[in-house]
Amino acid sequence: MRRIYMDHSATTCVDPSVLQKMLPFFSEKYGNPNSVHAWGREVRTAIDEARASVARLLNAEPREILFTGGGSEADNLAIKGVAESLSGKGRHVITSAIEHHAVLDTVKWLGKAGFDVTVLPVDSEGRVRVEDFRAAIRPDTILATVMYANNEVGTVQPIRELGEICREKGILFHTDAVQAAGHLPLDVRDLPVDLLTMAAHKMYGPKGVGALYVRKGVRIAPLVHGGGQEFGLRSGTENTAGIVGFGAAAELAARRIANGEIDKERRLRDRLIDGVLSRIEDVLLTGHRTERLPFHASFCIRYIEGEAMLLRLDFAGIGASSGSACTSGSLEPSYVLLAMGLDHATAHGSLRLTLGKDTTEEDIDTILETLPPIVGNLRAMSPFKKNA
Amino acid sequence: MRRIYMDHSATTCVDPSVLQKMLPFFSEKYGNPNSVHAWGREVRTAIDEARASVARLLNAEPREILFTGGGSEADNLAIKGVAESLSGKGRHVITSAIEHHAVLDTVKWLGKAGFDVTVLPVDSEGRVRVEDFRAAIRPDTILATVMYANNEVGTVQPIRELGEICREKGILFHTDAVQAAGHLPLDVRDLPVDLLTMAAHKMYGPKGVGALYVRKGVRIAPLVHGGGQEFGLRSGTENTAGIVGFGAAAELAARRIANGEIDKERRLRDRLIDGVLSRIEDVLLTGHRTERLPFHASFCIRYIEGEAMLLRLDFAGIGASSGSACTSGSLEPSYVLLAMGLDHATAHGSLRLTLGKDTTEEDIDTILETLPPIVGNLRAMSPFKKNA
Amino acid sequence: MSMYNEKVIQAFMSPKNVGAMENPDGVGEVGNPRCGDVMKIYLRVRDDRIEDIRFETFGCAAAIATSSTATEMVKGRTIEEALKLTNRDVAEALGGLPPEKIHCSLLAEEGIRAAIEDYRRRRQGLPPLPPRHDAVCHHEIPETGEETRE
Amino acid sequence: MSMYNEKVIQAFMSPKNVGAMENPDGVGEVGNPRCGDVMKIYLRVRDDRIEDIRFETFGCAAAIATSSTATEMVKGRTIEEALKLTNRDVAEALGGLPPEKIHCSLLAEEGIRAAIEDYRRRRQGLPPLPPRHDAVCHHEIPETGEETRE
Ligand SMILES: Cc1ncc(COP(=O)(O)O)c(C=O)c1O
Ligand SMILES: Cc1ncc(COP(=O)(O)O)c(C=O)c1O
Repeated sequence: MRRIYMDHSATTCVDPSVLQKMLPFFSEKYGNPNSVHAWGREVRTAIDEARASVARLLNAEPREILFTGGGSEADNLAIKGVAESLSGKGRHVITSAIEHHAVLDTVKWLGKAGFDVTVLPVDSEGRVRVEDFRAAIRPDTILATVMYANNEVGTVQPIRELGEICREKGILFHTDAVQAAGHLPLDVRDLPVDLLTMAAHKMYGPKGVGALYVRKGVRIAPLVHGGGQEFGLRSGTENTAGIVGFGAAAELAARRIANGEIDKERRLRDRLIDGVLSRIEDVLLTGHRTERLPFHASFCIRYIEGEAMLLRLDFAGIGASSGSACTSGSLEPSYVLLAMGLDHATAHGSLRLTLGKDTTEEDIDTILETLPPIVGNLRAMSPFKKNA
Repeated sequence: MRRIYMDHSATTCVDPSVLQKMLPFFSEKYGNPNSVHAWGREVRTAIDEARASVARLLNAEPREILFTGGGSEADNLAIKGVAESLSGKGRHVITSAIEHHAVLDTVKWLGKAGFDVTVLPVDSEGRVRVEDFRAAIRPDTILATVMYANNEVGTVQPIRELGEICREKGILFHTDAVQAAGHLPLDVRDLPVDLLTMAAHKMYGPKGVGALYVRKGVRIAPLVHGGGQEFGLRSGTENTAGIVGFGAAAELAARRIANGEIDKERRLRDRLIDGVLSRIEDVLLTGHRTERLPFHASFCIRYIEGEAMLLRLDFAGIGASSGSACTSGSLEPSYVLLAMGLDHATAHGSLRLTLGKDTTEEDIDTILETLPPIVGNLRAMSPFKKNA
Repeated sequence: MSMYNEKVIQAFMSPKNVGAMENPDGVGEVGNPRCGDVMKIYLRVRDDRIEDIRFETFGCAAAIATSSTATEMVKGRTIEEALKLTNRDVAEALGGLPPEKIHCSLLAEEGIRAAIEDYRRRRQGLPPLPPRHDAVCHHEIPETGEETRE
Repeated sequence: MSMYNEKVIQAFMSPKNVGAMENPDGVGEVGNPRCGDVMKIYLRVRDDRIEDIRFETFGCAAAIATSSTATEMVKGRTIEEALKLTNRDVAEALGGLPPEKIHCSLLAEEGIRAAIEDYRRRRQGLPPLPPRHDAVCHHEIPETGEETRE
């Protein structure tokens, strides 16, 4: 049985070419990049190169890229870092209801630490309304943080519009681009964002390394104090191999974007979406139909519950995910789907299938063969509706 | 020319056996450990095993080990985490003058955030005086943090005595054991510490992964908010390969300690110390003669400056380090050496040679041949003294 | 999610007693679609003995597995015996459940009790028990931090 | 530490004009051992021209390299020419220095000036210039965060 991994929003494999570049930095080029001697200097050079590669992916300057211990840490650093550095100027922060927990929980933590927080609602497709955003800005607003694209429903936010409002009002704008970076073209010279979060493991790089773009001139406070690495903003001996891997992944992503592979992915995604919608009754696509990540398909399959579907798919060799309650041990269904106005029972039936660079048309067809009988079988057990 | 790396306090190579265990977790077992499907579950198991291995090295329970993005982050988490969780109880924190910046700068940051901070002096061998420590404790003291062993001078602190005082007074005790873990036997069932920091890359594991031991029942607040990984105390997709590598490094360290390899290292260290002291005039050993890390030799070579020595050694194939000003771009010499009462000029001549598991007697002898002429040559240039 | 053991997986993948029943003697419906767990139990009773039992479940793998196992455990038993079934028995029969799934076994116990109550009401000529979809979602609160998300 | 270029390394590894001088015509000593930088310059002057020059330096590789290069640059020059030497000239001759090492080239410039001043004083029968070890450590403040430690 060919196993088909369809959970690339959760994490991706390290591309073999990326791993190849990382390998020398474990047991051979193992120096501490802060050391004076040759062992250290060769590693410092490699880190500089990786920083330049990640910068290039965003059209940023190397000096504007900080490496962190992951996407969540970069989100925390951006938000707490701005809050600490600008708390004298104001104490109001804006975010959206469908942010990743790394943003939402950080903003809520600020709320407990004496900040005012506005959490904006989203429409039924998961988009923040530009008018709401504009209306939320107050004289004491220092920061707005809205994700580039949502991990559960794939919706891409109107980041340019939101960023332009921030520019106009003179407040800083952070976007969590963990799902988008490496998959959509991003150009910070053109895009009005001040801080932008990335994670290597969502773009065929290693886990445990993230990056924060901080626009030149924007001052933030560090989260991790110490030796002063990463321009004083993220202390700690650098994760050399991880950073080198991130650099290689950024180069790979830039090539893929330049080669138009996004279009290929988008076509396969649409084949999947259309196939699911046409072959299964009482299914709805979650998120925006077109303003969505090119590799992202997400649904609610009515009358059945997500985890049960995942396990059946897993036994059929297909790795999928669900915002379903049960996957997290909580009984609440996805807060993202609820924020989009779905009722609880429907939200419990969520299913996310996220494609990767190696997903083939055959994979999609296999899924389209496999999923309907699983849904049928579980619906046959459901008290709500049978014989779908 | 055989190159001799003598900077194991700065970082170590990843042992090939450790790398071997990590390798499958990049491109094959790449699932997100929080995923329900098979890709995720196999990785979750590997993380559980690594946690158990690290716990075993300390005689802790797996539940007491949190993985972080490095030693510095673990220090920050321990200190800020306790401060946030206990700020209602008191706002006084004790530390020592010779802590690593990851501790010292974090405590100083607390100082700016409304905490009172006592920074204890050390004696000429770099040890905190137990009486000073006891006298510093106040009714509102919530935390003391004193490093297990110092990175610059190798001195091991009287952690048991300090910890016992903390127990008696009912305050939490953190120790930064980044230099000690994996090199000295540590048993948290026996040792009165509540929190203990480790870093994989100082014990033949990978860079970018650290761990914090948090004694059962001790509550700390997280530094990185988000998905709730690591028992809610360190969110973010786990650095799977790094964590697996840490587990493997912990097992390697446990074996090395059990095999008595520390004694071998200590003998080589003493051969180095005795050789340097006998072959070069006007040299002093920094740190304690016996209460020091088994792999750690550090000196001040009078009348010359550290960086110049390092570069000469580097060209002779020997990787060493110095707390010297010039290595960091600052003109102040090591604050550790100054805290031990050395004058500035002497402190500028510091040289650290830290042995590794693969250091041989021949390596030591090569160093003892190489160093004296370099010192002689630089002294010949020095306005202070010639013909050493 | 903690992992399910083999028995749970087996019961989930090949559940017994699945589906609606024509003209049942008692029906119980418990759980709350808000919580992602609804279980409907159908009984056929002869001589105070559960001659046949069926379930329909909307819920996770553990909910389906416990439905299957609980119905198997009471099939052929007297009403009195069936009422003694506890959620602990069900979880034990399954070789244990992850802590955050224990509430599923509670649902199975309650479903069977509700069906029996309905059966008794019908015998007394009372109107059938209405479905109880408004139940408070009862579950073990996971220890802080046990809950992780990607 | 930023890396040194080849020229700096070369000058550091094989410095010219090293060592004390017997009976010099002028001596200048600048820097501060607290800052890890002391430079002593010895001059022999004939017909207002620097016939010979020597240095002794306590300091880092850049301090030694700039001592060597600066002394080379003024050897054989007239006093007037030597006084025109700036730290920028020295840094340029070395193909550039890492930003945090620029202060070292300043020290070389100052050392030579101090030695010339001493030479002039002696010619006027004044007592020799005392060493100036109390100099404020002057250096480029590195940009925040440029400074990292292991
Ligand atoms: C004593 C001590 N504490 C903390 C650290 C910080 O660890 P890391 O650089 O891995 O974050 C180090 C090493 O750099 C250290 O030697
Ligand atoms: C949108 C978004 N933000 C942040 C994160 C957090 O990244 P990490 O888990 O690498 O810390 C993720 C993924 O988990 C994500 O999808």
